[in-house]
Amino acid sequence: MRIKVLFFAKLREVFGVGSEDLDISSDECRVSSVLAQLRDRGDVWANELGDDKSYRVAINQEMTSEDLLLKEGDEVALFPPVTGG
Amino acid sequence: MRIKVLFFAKLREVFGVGSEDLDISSDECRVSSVLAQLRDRGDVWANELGDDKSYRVAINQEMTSEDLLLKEGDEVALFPPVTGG
Amino acid sequence: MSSVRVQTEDFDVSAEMLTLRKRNPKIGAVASFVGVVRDLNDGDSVSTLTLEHYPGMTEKSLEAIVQQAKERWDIYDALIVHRVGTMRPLDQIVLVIVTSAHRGESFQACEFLMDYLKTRAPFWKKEVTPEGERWVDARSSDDVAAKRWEQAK
Amino acid sequence: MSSVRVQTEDFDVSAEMLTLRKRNPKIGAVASFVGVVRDLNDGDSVSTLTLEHYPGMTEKSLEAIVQQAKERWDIYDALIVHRVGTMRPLDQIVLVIVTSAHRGESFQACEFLMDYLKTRAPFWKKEVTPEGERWVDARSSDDVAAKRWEQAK
Repeated sequence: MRIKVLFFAKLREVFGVGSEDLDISSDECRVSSVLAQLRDRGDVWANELGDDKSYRVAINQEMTSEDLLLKEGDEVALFPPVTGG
Repeated sequence: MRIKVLFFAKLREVFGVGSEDLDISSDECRVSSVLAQLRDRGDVWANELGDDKSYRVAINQEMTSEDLLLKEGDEVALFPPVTGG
Repeated sequence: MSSVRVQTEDFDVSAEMLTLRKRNPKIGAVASFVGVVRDLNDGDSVSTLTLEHYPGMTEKSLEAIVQQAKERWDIYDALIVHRVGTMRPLDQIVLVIVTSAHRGESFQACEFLMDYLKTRAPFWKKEVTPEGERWVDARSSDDVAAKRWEQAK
Repeated sequence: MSSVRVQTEDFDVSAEMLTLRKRNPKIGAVASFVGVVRDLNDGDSVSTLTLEHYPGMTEKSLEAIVQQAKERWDIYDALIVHRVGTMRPLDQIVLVIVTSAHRGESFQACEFLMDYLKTRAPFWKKEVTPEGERWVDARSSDDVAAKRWEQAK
């Protein structure tokens, strides 16, 4: 299963990428699976997505704090708390 | 003793006058004395300044609900509740 | 420059904001309010609205209200422009602008200024409707709105 | 016409107000807020501020916030214009305008829109100071401001 992952602001800068397609091996993929797979890359990934860090998750352009089930083609965005206005 | 009395909005229209100099005979003149003297004119004066009517009093351009003592040259204004803005 | 103006001419919100803002690069928030003549009041259509005021006392009372807002909130500046004379539906009547570093103070002070202006500044509205001319009655909801600020804080 | 816009260009408050107001002669109240770039943030001088956003989600989230305001208050219209790209101190960043018959609703909805926008719309600020570039931290006071609206009503 393939999903799209987007990074914004500080995460985009630190990871050096704004967007990537991610292949998920497991059949049941949740937000937590995506985060685990990204953390497994170690280095800045493990660091910035660590439990002590505050970042937000949006699925298909809607913020959520739930560990929702994802489906093929979903757009998952990871970003710092927003600071507009 | 002479004071200046001003009328605004509906009171100005009903009394047919915007401003007049008023001679007060008594030595101690309060707001209530001015009102009494005006009411004594009867007709619209007695009617519009009756106890059942709601109007505001300003002394020297400051609204007050107290029966203050007046002095020579004071400016007393009588007008309906304000409706600006 | 005075922070209150009573005038017959219309005003331009952008221009007034720019004048207030130019003075201070520490401003982060600009809250404003514009009161507009409605074509309907108390169920009747309004063709014109005439604003009468008490020259001298009007300016004094508006300045006193601005002073109170400045003492009460951490704001940089406040402006009140109030028109007098005859206006029509869609015309602007009154403008209040408040500047501050952060938005909470501007919002609060701006609403306070409108609530106090409505109950303390000597303006009176007369409207022309198909039924004829009539003086607009004061609203008890305006007294309630002004009273909030005495309890709060 | 959409009630939200994300753009790099500056905006004119008077022109935006006129566009909103022209549509409805029943409007008696226009409340607005303008956010401005400050020359000082967290003790450091700011030379430029760059706004990044999440195209698509930004517009959706702003439209959802406007929809909430319309459901919650008796207002006629609401407009949000938010700039992105690089700005300097004194530049306008964001504009919110709300129109209604009476002022209480406009004031409340306008403050609500700003509070929700600050915590829910995907914008991020990066500022350049003498110390170098840095991403602006979210403020807990903004979370508190947004939470008020969940309890109130």
